[in-house]
Amino acid sequence: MSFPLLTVTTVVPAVGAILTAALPPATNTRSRDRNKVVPLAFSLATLVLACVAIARFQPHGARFQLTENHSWISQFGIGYSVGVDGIAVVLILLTTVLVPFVMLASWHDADPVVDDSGTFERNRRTQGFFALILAVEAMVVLSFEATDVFLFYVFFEAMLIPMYFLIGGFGDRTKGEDAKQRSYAAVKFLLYNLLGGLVMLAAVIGLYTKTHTFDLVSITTSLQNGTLHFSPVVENALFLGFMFAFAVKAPLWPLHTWLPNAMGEATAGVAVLITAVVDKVGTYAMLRFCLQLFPQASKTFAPAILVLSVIGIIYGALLAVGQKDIKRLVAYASISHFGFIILGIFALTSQGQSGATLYMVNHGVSTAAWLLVAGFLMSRRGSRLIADYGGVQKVAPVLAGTFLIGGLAILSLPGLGPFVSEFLVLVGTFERYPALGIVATAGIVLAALYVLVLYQRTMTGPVKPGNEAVGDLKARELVVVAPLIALLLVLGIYPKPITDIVNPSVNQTLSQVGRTDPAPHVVNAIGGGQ
Amino acid sequence: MNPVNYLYLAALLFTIGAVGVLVRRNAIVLFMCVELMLNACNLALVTFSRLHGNLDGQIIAFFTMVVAAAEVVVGLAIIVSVFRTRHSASVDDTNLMKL
Amino acid sequence: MDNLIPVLVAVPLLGAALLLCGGRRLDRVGHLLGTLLAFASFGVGLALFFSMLGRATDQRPIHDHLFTWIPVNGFQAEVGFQLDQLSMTFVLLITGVGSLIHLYSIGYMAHDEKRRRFFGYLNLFLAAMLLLVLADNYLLLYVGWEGVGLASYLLIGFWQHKPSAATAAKKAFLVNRVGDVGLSIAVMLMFTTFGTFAFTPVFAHASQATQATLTGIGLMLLLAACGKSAQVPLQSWLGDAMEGPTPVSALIHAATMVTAGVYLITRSSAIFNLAPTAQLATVVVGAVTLLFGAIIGCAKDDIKKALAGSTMSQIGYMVLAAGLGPIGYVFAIMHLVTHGFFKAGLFLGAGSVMHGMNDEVDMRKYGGLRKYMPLTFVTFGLGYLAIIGFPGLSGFFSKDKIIEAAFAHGGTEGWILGTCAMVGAAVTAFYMTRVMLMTFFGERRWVDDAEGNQPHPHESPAVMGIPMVILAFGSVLAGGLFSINSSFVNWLSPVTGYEEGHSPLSTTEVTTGTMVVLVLGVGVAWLMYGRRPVPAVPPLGSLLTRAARRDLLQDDFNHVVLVSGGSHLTRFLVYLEGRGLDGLVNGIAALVGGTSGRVRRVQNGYVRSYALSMFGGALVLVATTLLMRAVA
Amino acid sequence: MTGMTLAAAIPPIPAPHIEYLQLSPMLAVFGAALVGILAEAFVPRRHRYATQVGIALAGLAASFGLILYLAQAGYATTKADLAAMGAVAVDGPSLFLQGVITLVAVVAVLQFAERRLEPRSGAGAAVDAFAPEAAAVPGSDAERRAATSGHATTEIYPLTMFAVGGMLLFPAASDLLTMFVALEVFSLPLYLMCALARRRRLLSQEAAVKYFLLGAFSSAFFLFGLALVYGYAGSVQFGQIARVVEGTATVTPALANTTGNDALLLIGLAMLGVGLLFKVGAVPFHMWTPDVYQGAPTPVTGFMAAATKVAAFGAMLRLLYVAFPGLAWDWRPVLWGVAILTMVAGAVIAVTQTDVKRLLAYSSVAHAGFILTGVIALNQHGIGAVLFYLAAYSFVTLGAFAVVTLVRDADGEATHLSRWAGLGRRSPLLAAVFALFLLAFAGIPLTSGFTGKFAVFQAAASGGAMPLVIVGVLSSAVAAFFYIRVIVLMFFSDPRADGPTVAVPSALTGTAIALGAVVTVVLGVAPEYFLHLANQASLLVR
Repeated sequence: MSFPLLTVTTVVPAVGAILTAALPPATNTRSRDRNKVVPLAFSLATLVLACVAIARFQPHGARFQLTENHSWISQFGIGYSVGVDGIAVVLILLTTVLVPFVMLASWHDADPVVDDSGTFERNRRTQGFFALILAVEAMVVLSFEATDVFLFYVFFEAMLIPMYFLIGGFGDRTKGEDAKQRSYAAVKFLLYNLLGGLVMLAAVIGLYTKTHTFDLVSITTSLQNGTLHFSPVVENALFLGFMFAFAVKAPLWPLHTWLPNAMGEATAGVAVLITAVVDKVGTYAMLRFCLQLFPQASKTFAPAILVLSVIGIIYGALLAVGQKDIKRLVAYASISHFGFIILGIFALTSQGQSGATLYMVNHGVSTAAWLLVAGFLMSRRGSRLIADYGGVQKVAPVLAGTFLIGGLAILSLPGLGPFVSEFLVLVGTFERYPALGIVATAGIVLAALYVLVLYQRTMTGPVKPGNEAVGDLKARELVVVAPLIALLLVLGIYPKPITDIVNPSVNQTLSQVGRTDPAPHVVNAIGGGQ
Repeated sequence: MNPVNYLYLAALLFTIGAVGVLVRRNAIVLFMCVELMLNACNLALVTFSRLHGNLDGQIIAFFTMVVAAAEVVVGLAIIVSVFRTRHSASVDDTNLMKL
Repeated sequence: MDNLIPVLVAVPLLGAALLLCGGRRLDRVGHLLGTLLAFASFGVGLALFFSMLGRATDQRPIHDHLFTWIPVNGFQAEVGFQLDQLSMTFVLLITGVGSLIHLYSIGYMAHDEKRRRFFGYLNLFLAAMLLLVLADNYLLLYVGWEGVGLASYLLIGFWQHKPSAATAAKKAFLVNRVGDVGLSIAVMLMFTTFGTFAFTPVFAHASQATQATLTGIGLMLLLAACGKSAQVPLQSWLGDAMEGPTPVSALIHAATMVTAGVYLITRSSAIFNLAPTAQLATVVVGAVTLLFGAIIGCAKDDIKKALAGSTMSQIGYMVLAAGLGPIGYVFAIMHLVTHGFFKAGLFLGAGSVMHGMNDEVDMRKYGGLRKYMPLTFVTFGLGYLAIIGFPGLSGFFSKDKIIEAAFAHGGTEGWILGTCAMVGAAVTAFYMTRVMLMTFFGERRWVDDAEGNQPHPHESPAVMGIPMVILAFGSVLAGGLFSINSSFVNWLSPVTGYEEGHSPLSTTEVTTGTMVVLVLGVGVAWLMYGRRPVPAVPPLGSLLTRAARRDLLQDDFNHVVLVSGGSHLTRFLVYLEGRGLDGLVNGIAALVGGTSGRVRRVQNGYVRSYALSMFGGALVLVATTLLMRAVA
Repeated sequence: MTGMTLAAAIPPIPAPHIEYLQLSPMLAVFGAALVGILAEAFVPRRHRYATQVGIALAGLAASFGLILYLAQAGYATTKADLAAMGAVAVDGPSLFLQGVITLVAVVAVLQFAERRLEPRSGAGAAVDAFAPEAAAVPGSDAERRAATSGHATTEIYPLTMFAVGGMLLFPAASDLLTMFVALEVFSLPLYLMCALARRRRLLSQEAAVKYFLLGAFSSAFFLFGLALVYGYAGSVQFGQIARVVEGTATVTPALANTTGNDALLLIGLAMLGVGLLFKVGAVPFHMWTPDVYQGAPTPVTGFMAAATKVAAFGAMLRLLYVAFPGLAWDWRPVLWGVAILTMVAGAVIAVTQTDVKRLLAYSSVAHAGFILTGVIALNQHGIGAVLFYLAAYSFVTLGAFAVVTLVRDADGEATHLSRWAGLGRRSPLLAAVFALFLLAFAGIPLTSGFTGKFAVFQAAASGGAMPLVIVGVLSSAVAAFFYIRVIVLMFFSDPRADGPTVAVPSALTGTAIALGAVVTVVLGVAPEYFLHLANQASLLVR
């Protein structure tokens, strides 16, 4: 019984959430900052644990490592079994890296109101905010670790609740109509994902009636050695049940409409949490569960899903161009990017899937960088409308510069992380479906369009009235942005460490699905087509 | 005379009682209709008991009467208190709660 | 010695990093640092050049593999450099001209408070451009390719507070993106075909690929080249790119970046040689563009835009040459280099003029400047003579070779292409003469600028003058040097391959031809702008002129079809999103709510109706139970 | 009742053999009830409250202890058998459900005993949620006098005991007559208890009338069904009925002529079904639920909603699984229909409700549908799942209604949803607990509601009722909508100036709510033990 590293990695933030929630309400600035430093410390501790995990991970070792298996609800063959493969461990690292930045970025988003006499509004708003973030982190990490379908499902669903309160409870501090909008967005988020989850529940139950266990490993092995076999009808039905839930979460066109509302109404930090962390669970689950549990069905439905995701790429980008609201623009951009990720997953080539995994990481980091800077800008003006901004680069050059870099990452400029993943995805798709690959490539032009248009409208030109007072980035904000940008550069110039971790897992997944990369038409110039 | 006819009669009574419940307004009458249904059941039980030639049916009938009596006690208590409040025994007046 | 190659790229990159992240504390030394580093990398370039000369021809290309960039199973992207004669040529051009323009900019940007950033961008450009020409595989080339795009975006939009500049920058980046799509598709095609996209193996196995594939790759590469090198149909951005500071126009939009397309095609000679269709497309693009650009050049009154048109047209020549195959590659590159010298010189001259005229760009407000800025006049004049192909100057050698090669292409095509090239030469002579006359000759037509202060034309400081002089020397001598016992051909042919073209016309005939059209062009120009005074306000002019003033309506086309069409599409989609997808969902919700509201009414509060529902339920229950038995 | 023919000569009457030990849990409760009545008669008024609460709790505690003892002694598994001449089955399901019911009753009694919420009477006496003098006409001087003098209807406790006794017997009843009697024994006191609200007495009385009339109506159906089945089988003992249905019983010539007639059997079964479906509140026999739940005093509603469902479903399981397994092919399709109708109607109608208690009523209807899917499963898992679901559900319900009693304004509880706006800002803790209960109702993972739902759906699926599962899943999506709506209202809408106050309860209600919350979380996070228990207890004796 070795040290239960993975369990600890998810328990630490959970405990942190509880402790934070239990902290007494702030009465002065010191106690207020204490209420924020404690959760931050916990998130950093989690990050350390994640680093240990990735250090302990042997890329060419067993399929799942650092595993722990305990019986949970034996009646239904439900176990508490966790373990990570290359994909999971990388995504856990991403999550744990992003959460501290999100916390720092939304440092003042939930501060208690201080009236004129300097007395603090006595409530646990601040603690609640950070506790919820930690709770989400814990659940996300656990759902990345879970190798038991039921365990995954439980936290896949449960994480909706804290997210729901984060979206609905902590938007921009405005009453009245905006508050209504916000709770509408929160409800929409919850209902969409709950519906998806419930459909998945039916599929989960259906799966159990066939397998009588929820343990991913044993199911896949018995699928491999033929002791377990789904009839095509059953397999397709179950696949669709799972896929529906993940496609809502991811989100895949046309199930995406909750995302713009949610991201538009939430604070920038929470929006990042949604798109960069929580939604990744959906795409990850496609890789982990859809492909491994239902290889045949995955192959059957792959073309349809690919078409949807290509539509999503173009559609999302076009709508992003048409937005008037910065956060909604970012949301549609994300929809377009999720299109790429799903494209890579279901192209069923090693380039595609490694690219998709990398893409999840890069999209997380780049969106964080872009949206958080945008958030800093919006927090200065308290407006989300593009039209309210203009000529900011004159008054806040550093802010403008970082915003541009974030944007360039979003449009996947070579040298920055996203380029690598996007190109891998495109190549991976092109190998098998050239037409789709070419259409998807058009997405990179549109990406340039919405990024540069946004930059031009907000940052360039003469300083628009109202923006004269916009200050440049403060120290705290630089601490948030600088590392993210550095990370983008590293990911863009030397992604090898990550690909080395990811590749073996991807190959195993593909071999489970029973797909191999198409060999080059001409004999491979560098010694045989892998 | 064929005992089966008693069954038909019982069914008839039961139906009359049920329909009575549906058509009458006065709570007391409603309640009497329910009693009629119970008695229809008794008749059926006794008949079956006769058919089977065992006593169970008749014994059950006695139980039913007791239960019916108890029901009367409770029922009248409630209906009377309502009557005293509203000065009407029409069940259609008691519809504050709806939808 | 070889491991100096990364240093070439690293030095300016370091400069960019320092200057952009350094913050205000570097403001006072930033420009010097940037220039220094540019020269440093030029020095490294020279060192490498001489060590290359020291080696036997077949020993000259050297490779330097740095590290594995993206390893995914079959997909192995490496970061490795390849320095052969072709890239060497570019290295020297880029770093050489680049350094000079850095030097020039010290003076030109002296009064700009964001000068440090400007030099940062310039260094960034150098690094990206060097990466582009040094990469030993297409993906790494793609990095440099987009890198120069970024630098160009930043520099065109350097004066971001000017909306026009911001727009121009965005336009340039977007149009280039369209080209980039071509490049990335080409790379994908290579990967699926050869399992790799490194130069050596791809070229080695090109012959095994199907004709269709090769044509596809070729056309995609051509599309990329069109984007970067402002060839029809993707040329529209170059004119607007003149919004950038003049040194930028000189370095990026005349001497180096815009010629990257030519480099790409020449580099991919192995593929183009096997794909005649792609080659045909290339020559057509080249021919069309050289006329297109020339015509635009004739109509523009903005000195920089006129020069931009000329650049477009000159690159058209190069592309044409490159499309001709082995008989053309060498001359494409040769013209590229010479053009690098004289066009850079011309732009610097223009910049110097503007510098003296309160940044006035309208040539109709110049006139008679030769007295006030003699040095500029002389250098500009030499560049002018070079570009129109005055015998003995650079342009004469390089351009004539291309015209010859065009004829040598053979058949009707050859005649058509040759004629186009000839006509192009005539028009070139015309519009360059026009520029010359309107700027430096005739009477002064100066007007006060917006602030109402009188322009005081004066010679630019030495720091600006020296580069102009050096470049003038280049424009005069380069061509000659290259042609002395065809040294340039021998230098480059091992990489690009070279065959003697068999022109239906002899060299002398071609030369005479060019001379005739040259004189013709100059003459007409003199008649129109030399003899009569130039009207300060442009006359309406012919239909063609008006069209040419509007870049031959390219932008209008883009606007109508792409811009407004696109915006309509997006607006429609936004509407659809709200009404369609969301509407559907909300509709379902409303439906449930409505049903609920209606069903609720059954709960009407009457005991008897409750009883009724029970009774009915009982009946249904009984009935169905019996029915089940009946059915079963 | 052993059958004896008239023809036989008069033999000595055999004394029936009664297993008092197995019946002791029920006897304890009934005993408590009787003692309670005596106390009502002899104990002076000012001591009655304490005495009655004491007696009730004592009786329940004793009963629960005995149940535990019986379970320990193996009467749930190995020694499970029929008692009292086959009238009562003492087996796993009985003991499990009886245990649940007694616990529910304990919590309910605690709430009945709550006297901190209502303002003190004129005489300064603390009063509870029940009418000072049920007989007095609302608004009359008599009532006012009774109110000021601080009278209390302490009869509520003996009534509760009788109801509980009946409920204990109901799921254990092993012949139709006992079942009928048990049904009436627990129904009649409930009718009365509904009428005893201190505030809004008109509503309370109306609820009582409706509940009573419809209840009597339904029990008439039940009785007629009983008669018909007796006519078919010649016996009301489940085992015997089952044997006759299967045709394994020795058919006397007397039986032969009726046994041939399946119509009797089927109609009888259907009518028995009506009686039971009415009690569980399944569509279309549900229409009493909202009105009664709204009108009855909230503590009673909680008790009713929780305990009645438990008892009724227990009885249904026994009836269908023990007496009529042979007819599964006849009743399953019908129940399919009822289950689907119940789930969908319950969820859909609830969407537009504006009163908390009515909302919970409709949600209970929907839940009846979910439980039915487990009943339909017709396998071991099904029984275990239903048992577990009932346990989980009853505590959530109790907790939810207990919370409702705390949100009050000038004229009693503020049950209109609009009054709950911004409760989360006012008293976050209470709102959070209520949110927890709502999430459990909605079946969000890590709450007992989810585990239960998963269990029944899983059973149904393995029983080949996948379509039911899908309908259930979709309707719970609809249901989720209105639970969420309440949460939104509590947390995201601004509190109203004239909003209700949240009364600070005494330890009694506090315990009730806390217990509800704890059970909800424990059954959600670590259900293993309890599922095990339920599965072990899922063996019905015949």
